[in-house]
Amino acid sequence: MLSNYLTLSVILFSIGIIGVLSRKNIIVIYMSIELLLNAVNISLVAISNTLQSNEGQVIVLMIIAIAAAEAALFMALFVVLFRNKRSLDADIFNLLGEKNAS
Amino acid sequence: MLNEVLFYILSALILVSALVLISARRPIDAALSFIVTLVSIAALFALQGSSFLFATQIIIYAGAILALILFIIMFLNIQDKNLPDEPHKKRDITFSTLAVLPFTVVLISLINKSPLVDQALPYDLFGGIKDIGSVIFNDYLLVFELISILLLVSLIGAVSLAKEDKDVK
Amino acid sequence: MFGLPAIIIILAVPVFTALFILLLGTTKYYSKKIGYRLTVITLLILVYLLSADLSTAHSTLLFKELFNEMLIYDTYSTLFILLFILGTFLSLSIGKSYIYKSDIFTPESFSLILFSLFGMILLAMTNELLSAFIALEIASLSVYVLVGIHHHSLRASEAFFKYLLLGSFAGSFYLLGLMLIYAQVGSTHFNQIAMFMYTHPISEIYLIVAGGLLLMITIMFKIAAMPFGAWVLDVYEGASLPITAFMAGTFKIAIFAIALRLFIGIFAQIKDFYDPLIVASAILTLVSGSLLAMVQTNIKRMLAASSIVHSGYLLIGLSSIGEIGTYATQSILFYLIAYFISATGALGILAYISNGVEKEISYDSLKGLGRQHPFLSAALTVFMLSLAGFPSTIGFLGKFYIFTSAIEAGYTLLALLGILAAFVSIYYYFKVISMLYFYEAEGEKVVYGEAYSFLFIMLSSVAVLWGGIGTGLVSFMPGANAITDITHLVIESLYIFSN
Amino acid sequence: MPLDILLNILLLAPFFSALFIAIIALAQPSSPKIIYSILAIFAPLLSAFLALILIYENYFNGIDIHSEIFTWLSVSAFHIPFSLHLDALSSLMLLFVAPVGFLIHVYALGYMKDDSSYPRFFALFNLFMFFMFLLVLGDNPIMMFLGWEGVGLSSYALISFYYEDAKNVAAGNKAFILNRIGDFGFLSALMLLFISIGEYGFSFSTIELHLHEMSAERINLIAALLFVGAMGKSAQFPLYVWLPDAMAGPTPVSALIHAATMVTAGVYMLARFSDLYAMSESVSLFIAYIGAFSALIAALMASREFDIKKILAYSTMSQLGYMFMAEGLGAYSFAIFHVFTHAFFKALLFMGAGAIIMSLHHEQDIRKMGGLRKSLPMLFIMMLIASLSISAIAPLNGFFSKDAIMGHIFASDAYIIYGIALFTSILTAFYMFRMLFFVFYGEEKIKAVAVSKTMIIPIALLAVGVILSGFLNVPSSFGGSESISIWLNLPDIREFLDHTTEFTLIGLNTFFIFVAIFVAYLKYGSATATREDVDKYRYQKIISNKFYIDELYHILFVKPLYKMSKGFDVYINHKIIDSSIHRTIALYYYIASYYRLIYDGSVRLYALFMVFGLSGLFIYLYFALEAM
Repeated sequence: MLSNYLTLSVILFSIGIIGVLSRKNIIVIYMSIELLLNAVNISLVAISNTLQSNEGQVIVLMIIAIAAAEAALFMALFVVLFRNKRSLDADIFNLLGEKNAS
Repeated sequence: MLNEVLFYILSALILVSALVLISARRPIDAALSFIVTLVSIAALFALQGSSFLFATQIIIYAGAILALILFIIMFLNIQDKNLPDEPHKKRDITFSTLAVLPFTVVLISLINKSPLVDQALPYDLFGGIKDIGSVIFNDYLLVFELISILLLVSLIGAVSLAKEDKDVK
Repeated sequence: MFGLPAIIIILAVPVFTALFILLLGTTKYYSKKIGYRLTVITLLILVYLLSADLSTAHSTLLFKELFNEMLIYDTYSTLFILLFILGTFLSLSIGKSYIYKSDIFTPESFSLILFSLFGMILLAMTNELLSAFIALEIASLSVYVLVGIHHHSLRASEAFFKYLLLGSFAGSFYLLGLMLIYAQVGSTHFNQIAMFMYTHPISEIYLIVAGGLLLMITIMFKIAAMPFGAWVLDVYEGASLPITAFMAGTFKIAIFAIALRLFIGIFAQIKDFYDPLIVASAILTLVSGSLLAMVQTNIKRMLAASSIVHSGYLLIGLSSIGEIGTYATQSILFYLIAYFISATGALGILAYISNGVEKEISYDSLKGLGRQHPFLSAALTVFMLSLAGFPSTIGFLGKFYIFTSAIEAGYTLLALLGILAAFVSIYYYFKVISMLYFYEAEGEKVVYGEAYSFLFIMLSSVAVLWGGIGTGLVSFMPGANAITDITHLVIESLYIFSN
Repeated sequence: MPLDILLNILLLAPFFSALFIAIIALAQPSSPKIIYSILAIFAPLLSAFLALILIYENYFNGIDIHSEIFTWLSVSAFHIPFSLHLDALSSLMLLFVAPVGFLIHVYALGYMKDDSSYPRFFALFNLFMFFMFLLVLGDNPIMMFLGWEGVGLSSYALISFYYEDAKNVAAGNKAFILNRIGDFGFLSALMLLFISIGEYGFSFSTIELHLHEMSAERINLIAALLFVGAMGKSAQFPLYVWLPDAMAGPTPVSALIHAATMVTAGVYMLARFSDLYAMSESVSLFIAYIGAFSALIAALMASREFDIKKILAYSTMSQLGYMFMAEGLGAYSFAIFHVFTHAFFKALLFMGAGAIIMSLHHEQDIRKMGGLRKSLPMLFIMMLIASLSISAIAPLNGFFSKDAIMGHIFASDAYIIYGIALFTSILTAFYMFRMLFFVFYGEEKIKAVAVSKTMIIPIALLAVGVILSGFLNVPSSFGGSESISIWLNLPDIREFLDHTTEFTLIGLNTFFIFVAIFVAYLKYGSATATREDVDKYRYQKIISNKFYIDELYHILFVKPLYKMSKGFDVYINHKIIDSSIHRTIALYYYIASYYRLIYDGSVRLYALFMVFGLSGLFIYLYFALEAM
């Protein structure tokens, strides 16, 4: 049933959000964001299947491409951050916050 | 019926591996469990008969993107000592779950209230490469073109960010 | 087919120039001067081609068959595209001084600016959810990279990190929303979604309501509405000044291009649902923006915080749309125009003063500037007055329209809060003015270069005043009333049934 | 070019001239003077030229020119256009404002040539011209008010022009504050007017159409409040005390704009609202009495004054009194005609006085002057012409306008007013010739320096104007056609005297005037005259001290106000308002200093806020949908 797929999507999406919120390691955060996109994909394919139209699958394809585009930037980000601070801890990058503003 | 059972097995796999992903200490472990998630999702696609997406998911996601992640992890040579200390990980996970819970619960209840609830999936074989291709090039040509520019932009961005500058002056 | 050749050129030229600069950048013939000039000339050509289409209300589906009715070219999009191009042009022109002196502007950055412009242009024209998202992503990704292009600077890379991470996070909500809407409607075209909602009772469109909410989250993230806009201060501070001006002035308008189309077009019927949320967000945004702006010592951060407050004003306008329709929309459009000139000008002056060096500009460093550089200080004063909403500047008219539309819509208390926020804003904007005029200079008089940048600073400050007095004395220089006329046409064009 | 464009140019030329002068002076303080001179002179020349063209069109072709420049304010029903309108009344005003303004500019080139604040002066001066045009040409009371305030502002700046001296700044403040009192009346009247009939539109013509919809009481109230405004601007009793002090400005150019141009704004305003005043007889009569009283006390004070500029200032006030008498008794076109003639001879007198002051090294006390008849013969002749004109000797212009007013007063059976007017007229001749004899007769005390040509030529041109301009409105008793009165077409009350009475009155008046001149000659001009004017009697002392009005004001208003303000300052301002503002700011800072902590730069925290927002939205959604 379609609702099962949608529910699975939502739960997976929530897990992704939890990953983004609770982890400090930027690579894990990134993978959690990928999880969000995959959660959306699951449902889109299911919907496309129920509607018997291929549009949903095309959207999935496009989302995969978007994920790839973001992936490229994230890879660059890892390189830049690691080169600067030898660490991928999200919490040590707080030079700009109010704490240091004045 | 078999489809239903398979769906539940795959869902369980997806969710468990996702949970492992977000709680693993070392990124390499997370990446490996992410592969499980992605492959399970691909299997879910296959279950619904969309053969092309099954292949794409395996090739691009599990293959390319994850390979990239692993490559980066290796390339940066992240040691255990470079990993952040996360003494409050369990607490953080609990609190974030509480923060997200309203969203999850409300959205699931809405889904179950909507008329989509009892639509069954036909589980036919559909979404072959030919069908998808014709939809892309008939209906989604604009999006397809835009995607190419998006990829170009991210390519330029990634290169200009990650390169060691010799010529920037 | 109205203005069709021009719009094809407008779609194609930025991409081709971007690619050309990129390729040229790999050869020895490239120099920063060439890259800059190519970009600016491209923008000028685009302005020339487009401006004629602003005089009538028109609406055409672009390449209806080929693109499956996904692109719509109407006066609405014309106005926004023109604003994007002008905004980019103004940011670059005022920032010329900075760009020439600093060494972070590679050929890639020019082409990324053009790509970002291209994304925004499509965003204003798109008529479908997925292409809107991709257009938004093109613009956003370019801006992410532009923020972090100075990748040896810790600040820039940290800003890039935060923006990219939170931006992708927010973007996934959009996709979830898209999925929910697609699940219910079976299509992602705006028209079909609107049609679906028109033909179905409210109980059957729960998922669309939820999906719309998720789309709204992404929009609110991008316009820095609280609680989704916490990134703004850090990212604006980390980016180099011309890019900050570009983000604050131009990119923010682009988000409104899609937001207004969504709220006037698709979600008009269920906007009552969203109104309390927008109001709540507006209140939160105004309050936290004001609080943050007041305690800043770094002027760039102060402007970033105050840009949150301006988003709050715009949200007030957005919440009024449901009740009184076109007047509120007009007031938002007017406010956007007012804000874009003032903010670009103010940040541009900072770029001009900082002289291409990444240094913090605190209040103290402006001391005595009024005596050393009377014209520059006068221009900065004008921008500050306009941002604070003082009469006889364009910012005053903008606020005036926003607040009156809120009062007409029945949000009197909200309008009062807005006025209160404007009152508080006098505190931090006038602090700048007082630094300019009431203190003795501490350092030597610095000679700033690039008369070209200076010229555009002066021109935009004159525009701010001219727009505020609002006059048609000289027929070829449109004032405030001309802007009002244009906004009228723009809204009219949204209701033209396009074939 | 279309006429409305010309009208716009006429209005804007001085504005842009002022703007450019200011910009150049700021950007390049060392620019050569000639640039300013060209800029300063070109705009009024253009305006004067255009004014003549437009007035020609209006007079001969009967074209009313309307120019809607832009919509100033438009909030739902509230619609105020920024538009200009040139009809007969404003044409007549333009006819002297523009050319006289231009001549003053030329004169000022000579007068200010050694001043270090040359550009500031001309920027302000051109700004003044702009606002004066706006006042005269505005199509609705709001625009008129804008010009009204604008002339007040620029004249304030001009009075305090030499701000190094605290006395001048005080004079400027005095003028500004007293004008504000008047403005308060004006503004209240406008608000009342707007509330009553504003929904039909607010141009003068629509107001006129809907006047009858208001109750008589309201019309009276509006008329009275408007007159309060006119009192302030036109220096009538009791709001006149600023005018003599305003002579502190750059001698005598700013004095001239106050006395010859700006102060007539009140008269013009009453004429603009003549339909309203025609409906309000009691207020009109009150105006006539105020005018008569002001004319009388001003003439009395002038006869005991020794500062040449102040004498002229009082005479202005006195002449304005005549205009208000005329308006109060319903002779609007005569009043406006007197404004017109007055501008010429008063401008001539002020320019002459300025030239004298200049040639005597800034000496203003007439007791220290004397015998200038020989060294400055040209100036003497011209001053004589102007003095004869202000004393209403035929056939100079002052005769025609003043005589028309006097005749009208007599014909309206207002004999008390007529008595005052006649007495004032005699006094006028006396004090004018007193001044003339002091300055030009007797022995030369200070050696006069020759006057520059740029100053003499405008004076000579004005003298021609004084001689000729009276013939524009020759009354019917002299075989004229009263063409100006017909052109203006104001709601005049026409009272006709038979010719014998009229000629008797004129003869009587003229006879007394000659007697007064003769007395003045005996006292101050003849070889045996003592030329001393000490206060022998008590009444003289009272007059010399200006009836102690200033002192009275000081005790009645200034002191209590000062004490009250001081009390406010200490108790309310410092103790309550200031400290509460400081406390609010401190509280705000306190809150902000904690609030900012949550923006500590951690990206996860920012993401958490977003998720809070997300969950909040969905909780709301749940309840909202439940409630459906």
